[in-house]
Amino acid sequence: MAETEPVDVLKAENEKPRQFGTGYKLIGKDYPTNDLVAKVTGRAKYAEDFRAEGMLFCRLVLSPMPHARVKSIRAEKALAMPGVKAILTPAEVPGHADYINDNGTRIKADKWSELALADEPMYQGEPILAVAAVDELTCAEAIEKIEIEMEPLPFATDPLESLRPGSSNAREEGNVWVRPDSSRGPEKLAVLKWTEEDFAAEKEGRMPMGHAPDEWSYGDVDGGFKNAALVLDETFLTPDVSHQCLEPRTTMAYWQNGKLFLYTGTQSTFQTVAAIARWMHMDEDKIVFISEYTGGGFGSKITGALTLVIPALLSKKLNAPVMMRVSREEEHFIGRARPGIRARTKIGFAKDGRITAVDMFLVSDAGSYGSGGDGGSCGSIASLLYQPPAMRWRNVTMATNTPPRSAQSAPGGMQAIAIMEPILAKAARQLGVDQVALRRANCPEGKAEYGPPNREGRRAYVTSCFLKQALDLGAEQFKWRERVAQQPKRVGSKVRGLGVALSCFHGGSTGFDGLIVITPQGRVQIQSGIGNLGTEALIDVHRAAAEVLDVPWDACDIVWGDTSKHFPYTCASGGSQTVHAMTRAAHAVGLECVQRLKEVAAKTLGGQPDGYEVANLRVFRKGGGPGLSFAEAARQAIKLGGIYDGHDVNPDVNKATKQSVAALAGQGLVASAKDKYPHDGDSYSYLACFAEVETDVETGVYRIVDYLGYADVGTVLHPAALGGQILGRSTLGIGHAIGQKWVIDPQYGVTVAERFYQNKPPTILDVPVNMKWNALNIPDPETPVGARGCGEPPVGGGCASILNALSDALGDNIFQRAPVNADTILTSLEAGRPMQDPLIAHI
Amino acid sequence: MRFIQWATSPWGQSVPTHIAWGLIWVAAIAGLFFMVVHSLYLIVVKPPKRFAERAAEASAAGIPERVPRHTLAARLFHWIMAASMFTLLFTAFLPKVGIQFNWVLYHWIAGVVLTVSILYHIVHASFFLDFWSIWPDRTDLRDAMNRTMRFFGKEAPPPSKFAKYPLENKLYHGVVMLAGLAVIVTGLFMMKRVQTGVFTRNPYLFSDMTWGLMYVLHGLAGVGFIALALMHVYMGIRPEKLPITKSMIFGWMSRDFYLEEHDTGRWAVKGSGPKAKEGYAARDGD
Amino acid sequence: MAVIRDVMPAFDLLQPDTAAEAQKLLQQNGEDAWVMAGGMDSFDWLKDRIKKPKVLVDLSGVEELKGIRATGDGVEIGAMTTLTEIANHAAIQRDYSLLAQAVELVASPQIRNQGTLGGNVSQDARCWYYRGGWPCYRAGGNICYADTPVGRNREHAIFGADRCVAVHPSDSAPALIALDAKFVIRTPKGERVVDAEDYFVGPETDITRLNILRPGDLLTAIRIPAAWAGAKFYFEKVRDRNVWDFPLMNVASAMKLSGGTISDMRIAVNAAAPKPMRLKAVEDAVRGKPANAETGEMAGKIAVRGAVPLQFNAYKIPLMRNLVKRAIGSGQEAA
Amino acid sequence: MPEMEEPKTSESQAQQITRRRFILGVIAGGAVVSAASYKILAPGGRGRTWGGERLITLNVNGKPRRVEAMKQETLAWTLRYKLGLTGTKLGCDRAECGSCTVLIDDVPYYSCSVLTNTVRGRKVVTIEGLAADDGKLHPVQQAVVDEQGFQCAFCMPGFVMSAVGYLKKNPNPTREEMAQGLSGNLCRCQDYTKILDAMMRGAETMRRA
Repeated sequence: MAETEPVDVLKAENEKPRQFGTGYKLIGKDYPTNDLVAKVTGRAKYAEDFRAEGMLFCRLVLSPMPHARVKSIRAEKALAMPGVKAILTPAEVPGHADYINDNGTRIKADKWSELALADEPMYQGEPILAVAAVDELTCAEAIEKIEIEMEPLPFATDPLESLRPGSSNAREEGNVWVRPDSSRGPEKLAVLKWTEEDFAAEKEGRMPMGHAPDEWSYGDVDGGFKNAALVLDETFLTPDVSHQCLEPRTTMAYWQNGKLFLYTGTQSTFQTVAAIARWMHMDEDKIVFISEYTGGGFGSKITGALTLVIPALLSKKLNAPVMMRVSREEEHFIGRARPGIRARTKIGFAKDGRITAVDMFLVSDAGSYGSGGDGGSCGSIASLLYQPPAMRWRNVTMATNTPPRSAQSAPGGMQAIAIMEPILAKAARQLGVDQVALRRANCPEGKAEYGPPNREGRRAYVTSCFLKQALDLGAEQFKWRERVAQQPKRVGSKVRGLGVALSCFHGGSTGFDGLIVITPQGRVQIQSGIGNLGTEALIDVHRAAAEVLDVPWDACDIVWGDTSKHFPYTCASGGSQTVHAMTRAAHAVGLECVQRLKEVAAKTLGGQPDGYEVANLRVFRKGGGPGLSFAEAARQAIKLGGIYDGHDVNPDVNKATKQSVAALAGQGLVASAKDKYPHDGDSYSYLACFAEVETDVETGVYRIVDYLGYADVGTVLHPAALGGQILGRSTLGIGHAIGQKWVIDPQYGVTVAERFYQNKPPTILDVPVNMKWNALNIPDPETPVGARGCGEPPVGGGCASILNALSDALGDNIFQRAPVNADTILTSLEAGRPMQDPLIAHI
Repeated sequence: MRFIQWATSPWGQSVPTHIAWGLIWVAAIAGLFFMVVHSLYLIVVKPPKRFAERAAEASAAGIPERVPRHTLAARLFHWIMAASMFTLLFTAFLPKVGIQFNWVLYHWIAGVVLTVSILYHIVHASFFLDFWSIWPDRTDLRDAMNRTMRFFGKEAPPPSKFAKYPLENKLYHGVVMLAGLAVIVTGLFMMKRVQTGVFTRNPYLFSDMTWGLMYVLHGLAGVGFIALALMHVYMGIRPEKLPITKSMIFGWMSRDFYLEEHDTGRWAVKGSGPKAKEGYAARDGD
Repeated sequence: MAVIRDVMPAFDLLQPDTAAEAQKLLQQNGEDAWVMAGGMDSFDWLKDRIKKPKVLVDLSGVEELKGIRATGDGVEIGAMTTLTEIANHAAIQRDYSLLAQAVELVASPQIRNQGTLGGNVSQDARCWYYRGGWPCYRAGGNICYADTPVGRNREHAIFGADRCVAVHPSDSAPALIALDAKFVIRTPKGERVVDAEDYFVGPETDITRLNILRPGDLLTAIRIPAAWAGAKFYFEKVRDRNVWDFPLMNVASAMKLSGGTISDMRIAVNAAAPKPMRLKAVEDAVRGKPANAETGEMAGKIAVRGAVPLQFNAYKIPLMRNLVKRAIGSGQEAA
Repeated sequence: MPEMEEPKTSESQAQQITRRRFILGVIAGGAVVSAASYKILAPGGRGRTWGGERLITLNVNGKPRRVEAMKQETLAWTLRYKLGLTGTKLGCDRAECGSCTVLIDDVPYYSCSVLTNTVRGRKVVTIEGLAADDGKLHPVQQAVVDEQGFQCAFCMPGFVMSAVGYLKKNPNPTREEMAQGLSGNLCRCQDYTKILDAMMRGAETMRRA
C-alpha cells in the first residue's frame, strides 16, 4: 500500500452520482454481448455438449459413509461385463498437489487436502471409485456389481457437537484448524474440546463460547461496551448453502500426441491449466483446456477439481475420450457449498445508534477439506461495513465430515452481514432510531479502515467508499420514509415489514496482463483468458481497450474459451476481481496498442510516434494527415517484426503472457501489457439494500413485495450486465433468508436433502417480479476506468434486508437462524419467543 | 430359499431386516405335518401301552375322585397367555399374508400382557409352585432312552409312568420358554422403535446389525410359535389327552386318569380334605 | 454392492391402448409391473434405481382414461387427465373450482402439463429418508428414521403415525375428499368404486402403500358428484417455495350455507398425516353454526385434538388450526 | 346440478392436440378395443404387443428423424445424444430445473421426464427449431439478445421454450402471469427480473408482428 493519507472524508461525500456512460463511447452503454446469439439458439457448447469419436462414459461410486476406510474393492464381476472398460481406484490417482488461489498465488498442498478419489472418504458422497464403460447404463450396472468393504470411522457432522467433551472428531488428527504461530503457512488440525462449563450457555439457547484459536482486536472493546446505551448479545446461525450451479461440473477428456485436452466449465480459462497440471503432476504446456461456456460457478468452479482429474486419468488409461457426466446428486456432494457459521455477537450502541464496540465469536464449519477463509473475512467485513471504533473477533474453524466448502459469492461477507444486520435492526427499534439513520451513522466512507492492525500497528483501508450516497439515494428511490409512515402495518392476518441493510465485499485485484492482436484484416482481436460465467465480464472488460483504441465495438473480436488460442495472464473470476483487474489490464494493453500503432505509423510514414493519433480503426497524423488503416498497420507490424508482431515481447508481462505472445507472433500487430497502475487501498464494492415483505401471521407464509439494491461499484461498465449481477446476487443472498439449506441426519452423517425441492433454491415466484437496482456510477479514484466488481457485494444485503423486514413485521423474537420459513414464524409467534434451535446443524 | 430378508443400510451395508415371510408357511406346514404324522402313527402303528404295570398303589386309597392339578391362578395364567399368544400370532402374521388391519397396537399390547403374565408365572412357579415339576429329571431321561430302544425293537425295561407332566410336555415347555423369552426380550426392545406412549422412540439403541438380528430372532421365534401353537392345540384336542385339557379348564383330573398315566410316587397327591390342600398346593405346578 | 443413484435401469415398455388391456397387463405381470401415468413420481424411483420393475406399463396411450365428461350426476375425470387440463376446464372452474385451485398449485407448469389426476392421488410419500432409499418401514424394513431422537422430521406427520411418520403429499386428494369424489378402480375381479377418503390407507393398515391399489388394479376415473357443485369452497396450500414444492400442509373444504349458517360441510387436510385426513369431527361440530371466525376458532381447536408433534414439526399444529379456521371463516365473506 | 356442457365444447380452451386426443378418447370410450382405429389415426402406432420399439421415427423441429432408442430412454437423452440437439440442457434430470424444456405439440414438457417412445407421432420443437431457416431469430430469442437476458444461460433454452409455449396459450400476459408461465424453470444466476424483461419484450414483439 502506498504511503498516502486517506482522502478527505468530506471530499468523498461531495462526490455526486452521474449518468451511466458519461464521458465514454462504449463504457457505461448497453450492448448485446457477442456470445448471446449462440446461447439463445442452443449452439453455445457447454462441456457436456462436446462429443468425440469413440467416447466412453464414466460414473462415480460415492462413499455411503461420512468417514470410513476402504478396506477392499472387488470389481471382477463388474469388469467382466461386456462394455465395461476400466475402473479407477484411489491407488491410481496422483498424490497431493499444490493449488492456485483466486489471486494466482500458489498454495502449497498439505496432507489434508482432497484427492481425486479417496481411500479414506471424509464425507458421505465423496467419490471413491470410477467406472468407465461404453455407456452410462453399463456403468451403472457395473457399479452395482462392485463389492466395496468399508470400515466406518468416528465422524462429526455438527461443528458445535464436535467441541463437546468426549465427542468424536472429523479426523484422527483433530477437529479444529489452527494456524502455526510462526508463519502464515498452511493450517494444521488440532484437537479442541470445550468444557461442560463452556457449554452452560447452551441451556439458555445461546451459543456457548470456549477457547477460540483465532483472535484479533483493536480499540477499547470493554470501554466501548461500558459506554454503550444499549448492549445486545445475540446468537445466530447462517445456513450451509450449496452453490447448485445449474450446469453440473461435467468434464470430457482425451489425449492426443501426449497432450491432455480437457473440456469443462470453469471460472477461469487461464488459471485452470496450472491447477490441472498440479492435480495431474504434469507440465502446463501439455494441457489444452477448453471452456467456452460455464453454467454458473459462484465460487465453486474457480480452477481445477477432482472432476477434471478422473476422466483425464481414465482417458489416459483407456486411450479413448472419456466423458464424466456429473449427476445432480453427485453435484450436491462434490459441488461445494458455503460454510455455515454460528455466531455469538455482542454489539454496544450509543443512544444515537452509533456502534461503540463489537465482540464477535464465530464457529465456522469448514467441512471435510481445508479450512476456508469465511470466518476471517466475516470479521473484516463486519469491521469495514459498520466501522466499529473497537472490535474483538474470535473464530473457531471446525473440520466436519460434511461435503467440502469453498468460497461462495461473498464468502464470509454474506455471513457477516446476515449476523450483524438483524442486531442493528433490533437496536434501532429499541433505541427508537430510524433504520436508515442508524446505518448511516455507522456507514463507512472514503478511505475507510478495516480489519485488525498489522505488525506496524496500521490498519488496512479501502480505495474509496460512497455508500452513504447509495444509502441516501436508495432510501429516496425506495420511498423509505413514505413506506415507514404508511399505516397500518397490519391488515387482517397480513403484516408488512421494511428492511434495509448495508452490504459490501471485495471488488477487485491488480497486476494482470492484456493481449491484443490487430490482424491484417483490420480486426481488433482481443485475447480473453477470463472464464465465461455469463456475467459478461469476459467481454465487457475489453470495452476499456476498445475505448482507449477508439474503435467501433463491431471491429473487435473476443477470443476466449480455449487455451490453445493463447491468452494473457488473467485473474480467476472469483472474489469479484475480474471487472476491476481486467479493465485495468485492458486499459493498459489498449494504451500499449495505441503506442505501437503510432510507432508503426511513424516508422512507415515518418515523423515521431507522438505526432500520430488513433481513431476509427486508423492511425494517422494528428490533425487528420496521412495514416494507416489498422489492416495496413498490422501488415507493417509483421514486416517490422520484433516487438510489433510479437517476436519480441513487452518485458513487463507474466511468463504465461510471453508464451502466448510468442505463439501469436507474426499474426499481426501483437500488443501485450501488464497492469502497473497505482492502487492505493483495497478495492471493495458496496450496496444499500431495501426490502419490503408481507407476512401472514396465521400461516407463517411471507412474500417479498419489493426490493431495491443501490450500488456503489465505481464506474458502471455495462448497465444491463451490472443490473443482472446486482439483482441476481441479491437473490442468491435472499435464498439464504427464505429457504436454502442442508439437511443431514446426524445418526448416520448422511445428507437426506440433496434435491432442488429439498434444498430449495429460489424460484421466479419467490422474488418480486420487478426487483429494482441502481448504481452511483462514481468512479473509483484508484483505477483507470474507475470500475469495480459487483458479483459478490449484493449477497449479504439481499439476505439481511429480508431478515430485517421480517423482524420489522413480526418483532425481534422470531428467528435465531436462517433460513426463516413458515414453520419458524408460526411456532415463534405461537410461543412468543424464537423457537428455532440455533445450535443444531443441518436441520 | 433365503431365510432372512436383507436390506441395504444407509451406510450401504447389508443388514438383515426380517425373516423371509415365506417361513410363515413353512412353520404352518411343519405344524400340520406333525399332526398328520402323529395321527397316522397312532392310527397305523397303534403303539402298545407305554407304561410298566401298575406298581403297588398303597396310597391310591387316599386319592380323591378329583385330583387337583392346576390352581385357578395357574389356569388363569395359562389362558391369558394363550389369548395373548394367539393375538400376537394373528396380529403378526395375518397382515403378512394379506389381511390388512391396524395390527401394531394390538400386537404390542398383547405382547405387554404376555410379558406381564410370564413375569407373574416365573415368580409364581419359582416360589409358590413345585418349580422342578416341569423340568425333565433323571427318570424322564432314562425312560426316554428305554422308550426309544423299545421303539426300535430293542430290549429295554418298560418306562415308568409320568410324574405330574409327561416328558413331551416338559420338553414343549422348554421350547416354548426359549422361544417365548426370545420374542419377549426382542419384542420389548422393539417397542422402542414404535410410538407406544410408554417409551420415547429410539431406534438407535443398538447397531443396525444387532437390530436386524433381533428382528430375525423375533421372527424365527414367532414363526416357531405357529408350529408350536398348532402342535399344542392338536395335542389339546386329541381324545386321549382331553382329560389333561379339561384339567386346565376345571383344575382337576379324574382319579382314574391320574392312576393310569401318572406315577403316584413321582407326583404324590395326598389325601383329600383340608389337609391335602396344603400338600398339593405346595407341589402343584403347571 | 455399491450404490448408484442415477441412470434408469432397463425395463420392458408396454404401451396399451385401452384400460382393459392395461389392467390385463398389470394383472399378468403382478409385482413385476410398474404402472406409469404422467411419470413424475415414477421417474424419480426409476432414475434413483431404487425400484427396478421388469415391466413398465405406460398409460399415456390409453385415450379412454383421458378427458373430463359430464355424467348424469356430476363429472367424471379420467385418471390420465392432466392437471393443466383440469385447472383450465371451464366446467371444473365453474362448479368444482376447489379442484381447479388445488391442481393449479401442484409443482410447476410443465409438471402439470404432464402429471395426471390419477398420478397425483396415487403418488408415493416424499419422506426424504424413504425416497433416499433407506430401508425404513415403508420400504419394507423395520425402522423409521424420521422419528428418532435426532431424526429430521420438519415435514412429517402430526397425526396417524404408526411406525411410519411420512405424510401424504397430494394437493388434489383433500379437494377430492371435500367434493365427496368416488374413485373408480378396475380390478381383476371387476370394477370397484370407493369413496375418495377410502382410497387412501395409513401405515397401520398397510405400511408399504398409500392407497388401496394392489398389483393388477388400475385407477381409471374419478367421479365428482353434483351434490357439492358450486358450494362455497376454500383451498389453501402452505409450502416453502412457490413452485415445485409439496405442501407443508393444505386444506380443502366445501361448505353449504343457508343465510350465514353452515348447513353442511366437508373438509380435509393433507400433509398432516400419512393419508389425507377428512375432519369429520369438525364437520359435525360446525353444522348449524354460523360461518364466522368464532366457529372457525372452535373448529380449528377441534381439528388439532390428538395431534402428536415430532421434534421439528410442532408448527403443523397451529398451522392446521389456522387453516381450518380460515376455511370456515371464509364463509363469512360469502354470506 | 347445472347442466353440463358437452365435453367437446368444454375443451375450447385446450390445445388443438388435446381436442384431437379427446376425440380419440371418445372413440375409444366404450369397452371396445380401439387399437385399430388409433393405428389408422396415428401412423407408426403400436403393435399388438403394446411394446415400446427400438427403431422409431420422431418429428423434431419439423423434420422426421429416424432414431434407435432404448425403451427406458428419455426424450432429452435422445435429443442430446442421438440427434445432437445439445441446446436442450440437462440440469437436474429430475424435472425440477426446467433446462430440458421442449415443446411437444406446442406444450412445454420436461424432456428429461418423457420417454422417447411416448412421443412417436407427436411434434417436438427444441431451441434449435425456433429460429427461421434463414437464421432470423424467434421474437423471444431476439428479445433475449436485446435485453441482455440471462447470465450463464444454461437455463436459457428451457426458459425460452417455456415462454414460447406459454405465449401460445396466453399471448398477452401481465408480468405476473409471465412469471407464472416461466415458473417451471430455475435460473441459478437468478437473473429473474432481466429474464422477465426479455420475455415481456418478446411477447410484445410477437403481438405487434
